[in-house]
Amino acid sequence: MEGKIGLERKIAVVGVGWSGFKPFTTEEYRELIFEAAVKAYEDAGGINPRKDVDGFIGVAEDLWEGISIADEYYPDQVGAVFKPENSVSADGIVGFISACMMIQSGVWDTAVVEAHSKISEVLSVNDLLLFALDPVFNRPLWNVDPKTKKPVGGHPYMFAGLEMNRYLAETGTTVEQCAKVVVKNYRNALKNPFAAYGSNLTVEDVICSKVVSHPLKELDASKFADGCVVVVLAGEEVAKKYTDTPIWVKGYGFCSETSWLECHDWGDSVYTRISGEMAYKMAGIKNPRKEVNFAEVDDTFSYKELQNLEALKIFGRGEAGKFVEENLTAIDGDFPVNPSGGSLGQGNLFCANGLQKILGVVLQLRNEAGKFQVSKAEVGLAQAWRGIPTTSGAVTILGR
Amino acid sequence: MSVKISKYPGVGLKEEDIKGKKVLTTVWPCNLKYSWSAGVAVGRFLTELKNGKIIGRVCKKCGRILIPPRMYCEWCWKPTDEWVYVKDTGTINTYAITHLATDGVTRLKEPMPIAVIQLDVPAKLPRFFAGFLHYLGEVKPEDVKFGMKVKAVWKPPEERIGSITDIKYFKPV
Amino acid sequence: MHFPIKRRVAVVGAGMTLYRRRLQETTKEMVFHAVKMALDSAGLTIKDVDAVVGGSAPDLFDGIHMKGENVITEAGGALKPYLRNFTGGTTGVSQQINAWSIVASGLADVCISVSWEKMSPCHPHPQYAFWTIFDRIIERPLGVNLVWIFALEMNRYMHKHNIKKEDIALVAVKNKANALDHPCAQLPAKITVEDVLNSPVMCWPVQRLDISPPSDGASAVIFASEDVAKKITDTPVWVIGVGRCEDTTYWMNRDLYFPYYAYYAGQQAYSMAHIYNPRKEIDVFEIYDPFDYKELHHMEGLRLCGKGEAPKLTREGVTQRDGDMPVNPSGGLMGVGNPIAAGGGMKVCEIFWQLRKEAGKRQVKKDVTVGLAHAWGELMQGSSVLIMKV
Amino acid sequence: MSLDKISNPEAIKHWTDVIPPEYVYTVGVAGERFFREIKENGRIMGTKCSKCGCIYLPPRIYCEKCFDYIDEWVDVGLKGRVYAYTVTYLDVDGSPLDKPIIFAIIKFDGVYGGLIHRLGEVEPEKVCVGMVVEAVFKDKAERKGSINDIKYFKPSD
Repeated sequence: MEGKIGLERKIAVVGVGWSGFKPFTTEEYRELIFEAAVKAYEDAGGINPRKDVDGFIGVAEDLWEGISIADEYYPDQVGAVFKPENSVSADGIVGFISACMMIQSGVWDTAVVEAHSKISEVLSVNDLLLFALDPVFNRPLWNVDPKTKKPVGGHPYMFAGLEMNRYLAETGTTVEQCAKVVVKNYRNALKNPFAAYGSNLTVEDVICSKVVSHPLKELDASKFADGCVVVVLAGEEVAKKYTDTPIWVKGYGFCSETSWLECHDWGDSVYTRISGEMAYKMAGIKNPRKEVNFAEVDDTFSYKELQNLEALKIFGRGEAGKFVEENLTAIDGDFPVNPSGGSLGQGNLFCANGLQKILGVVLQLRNEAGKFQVSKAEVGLAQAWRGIPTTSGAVTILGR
Repeated sequence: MSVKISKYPGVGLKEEDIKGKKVLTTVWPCNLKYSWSAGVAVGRFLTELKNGKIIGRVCKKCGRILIPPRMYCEWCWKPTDEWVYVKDTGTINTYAITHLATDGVTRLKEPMPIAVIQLDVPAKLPRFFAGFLHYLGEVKPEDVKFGMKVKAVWKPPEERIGSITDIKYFKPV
Repeated sequence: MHFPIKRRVAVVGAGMTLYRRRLQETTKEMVFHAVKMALDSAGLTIKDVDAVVGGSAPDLFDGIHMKGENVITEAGGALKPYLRNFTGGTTGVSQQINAWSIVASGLADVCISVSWEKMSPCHPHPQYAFWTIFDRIIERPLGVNLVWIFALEMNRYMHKHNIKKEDIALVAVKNKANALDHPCAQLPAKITVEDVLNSPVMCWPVQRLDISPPSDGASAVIFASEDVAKKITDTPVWVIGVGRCEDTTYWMNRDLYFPYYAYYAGQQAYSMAHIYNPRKEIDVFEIYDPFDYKELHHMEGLRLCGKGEAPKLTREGVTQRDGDMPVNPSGGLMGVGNPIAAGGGMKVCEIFWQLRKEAGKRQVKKDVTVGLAHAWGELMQGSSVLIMKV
Repeated sequence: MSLDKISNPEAIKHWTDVIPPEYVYTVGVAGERFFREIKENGRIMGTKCSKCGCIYLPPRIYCEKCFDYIDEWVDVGLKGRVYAYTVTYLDVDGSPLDKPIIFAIIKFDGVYGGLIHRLGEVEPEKVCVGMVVEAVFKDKAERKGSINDIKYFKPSD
């Protein structure tokens, strides 16, 4: 795509709002979204979505909601009735990018992106993960008990186990290094007032936790949370109207690797590498380690953080584990990673993971992160993955 | 179709080909379980249905009463302000007579009238009203008319569980 | 909507599979067929493609969770930016807005937009999946069926304007006859108004021949930037207007007789395309017709005629292929089949072929330069509109 | 935000329901031939692109690299190598399995893709990346034309 990427029109994040980030919330999910939207619009200088917003992007995946056509239930609570609106079934960052592209194509000036999770309502998350597999070549490896209609034959986290196994084998990373990621992110979460799972663990706690699918332990996997994030974006000319601290979108990229798990590169995060390259190119970044100050990357499984950091060329292949062990990625380290606590510390928000990462980056860049504020925050990176068993990811780079 | 394209791909099958196992298939009985939060608005709505009452939310700005209730007014985009009980009577805004069951193939033995009930609540904005979908009862399908006055027939209190089906149906008055 | 649109975007290729009640092909294979044909027709290879947009309606048809991820490679999206648009029935056209914006923003020069639906895996009937589009607590316990809400809407529409079923049936007769010339059509037929009125009642006033069938199928179009489009074809079809709008979720709180969502979506697209009188300035229409009355309903919403006047135009033959305002010359969903997202996709393909004068026996009589594709969906609440010009 | 919130635990209401449709999937044009070969001949077949020579497993009707149709079928043999493996101790619902299941991705020489399957006749500790394994089929009479017609892969030389 030589020479095709260009952010001719600068875009700023002018408002962020969130709600939930709890293992369980009593509100209906639309009430949760309304709450986050109120905060985001207030944050954007008290805009009125009925007047000031040109378009809305929703992010949802049907069966995480238990609704077919989740988009039906989208317009009311964000103020999108009779307004241009579109929905993507992708990660939150892809929704964010869709909104950027609508602004850059010239039809919208101000856009709102919303993503949420109400995973506590899904009583059969694991059945659903199996339901995402190819029905011909992969899914029949599991049997469904005709009486209980429950699938049996191994936890679907075995796909994370396979990926972790290959990643460790290819790079020589150790399970202790993966455990260190868990320890770090849970500790960071202790400093984050809206993180659901702050905790003081040790590497031994992680390594000695129950084996789900060797080499993956129970504590290597992030726990779930309900929550919603709403982001308000605006083109350069209007952004200043809404806020004194616009956070600029410097670059973005998204990529999908393959629809065949058999062909997936299990040791590497190829989709992250390509989305990262796209975003760096757009942002004019040659040396990410030096030019980006901190990152919120996908850590729904501990090894993913390391794998993604390497794919993003922040660390060399096989080096991320070592640097995590040396505390380089701690909040006060040279390159803080997931200072907010990440998905491990804040809870896995599924479709909303990407926007949660963006929220974390925006707070840092505005110096509003309080106890988990990193010392140098000029340029930050957010990256997310759609979770097992997918091979899709997205990256965005934000700066002051 | 373009005149430039002569052949369109695809192998059409008949149901017998699949049932008669002429082609290979895999099966998956999905049985996904959910427990959805009713939340603040609908939670209260269900509780009141159990009490034999219909409750709505008022938006003081546009003056509408929202039923089913919600905690936000989508039109003014602000939180709704208070709870209000309304009568269980209304008129038929539109109706239909269904011959099909939920699964889309089973035919009902007796055709059943259904309707959007416009509850007796003052309408403040044109084209918006308070009401919901429900069954009609104690009326022959051919006798149902637009604008017909109807009233809710409730299940006996001990059978109510806090569900939309605590109302058995609406009947003409 | 204040910023001038800088990059012009054209549609340069289209392709589709057969639309059938059951296809042997898996979702993946179907998608490949459509994308391959579209690329070939544009004279492009996969190496020219920068980004891919997929579009498909509920996961419960294909029976695959996150089904957008299931066709990445086949859609041509391997190792490329790929996203799935999903807005229910309007997906087939709303995904084109996504694809258009990918090119218009400058992120890509060539973007594939593929829509698909494989409804046949869902048992006992694809209709069953539609139960899950309803409100989880207030509607589903009533055992709602999709046909119910259409019957309610149709009845309200008929009541408000005093329209007879005979007039509405004319749409089914026209579209199924138009489909006789479509090589992919699932249910082309020569039928009469009496056939429609005598067909089994599903949910009065909706009868079997008022409804489009569930289908398997895929369709694809290719979007290209001005530079690329001018290089590869003499007749690029320019995208000049897009619009999308949604009404409130609470369909049971609205008067259903007039589709305001279609009105506003149309207005957005018209204003972008600088169209003031759509009836005069647009030559050919593909309007979403999953039920016959919906074509009439949407013609009114899109301002092609006054409220309640669409049946008259149909009776006078204005909407026939040789009429003054041809609507659904392809045969529409009533005739060609309704694989939800791919149904909308087919409409975009048809407008593309009509504007390129490649529609063969289906080519409308009048000279055409501007065409409109429309899709509608969700809880009778959303519309997307795409206007193209040759 | 509305100030009305749920403050009484007894007012928390949930609506529990299931999504019930059942699914019957055709195995597709390529799948039909692939599974019939397994069922009738006990062979694992891939498809080959005559242009670039790439062999696909599971087989497809197209080459993803040349983006064109392909229809040359080749026998990829029954032996492959373990590319990645995992030992799963829990079942889908999180309960412990009676016997751990070893899943592996098996790659075949010169083939793009592979198969995801179980390993058998081996202790979990003995499995390693790169190990040669061989497909073990069910008896012909029991085969139904599914990926499960292969019981598992076992270590081989």
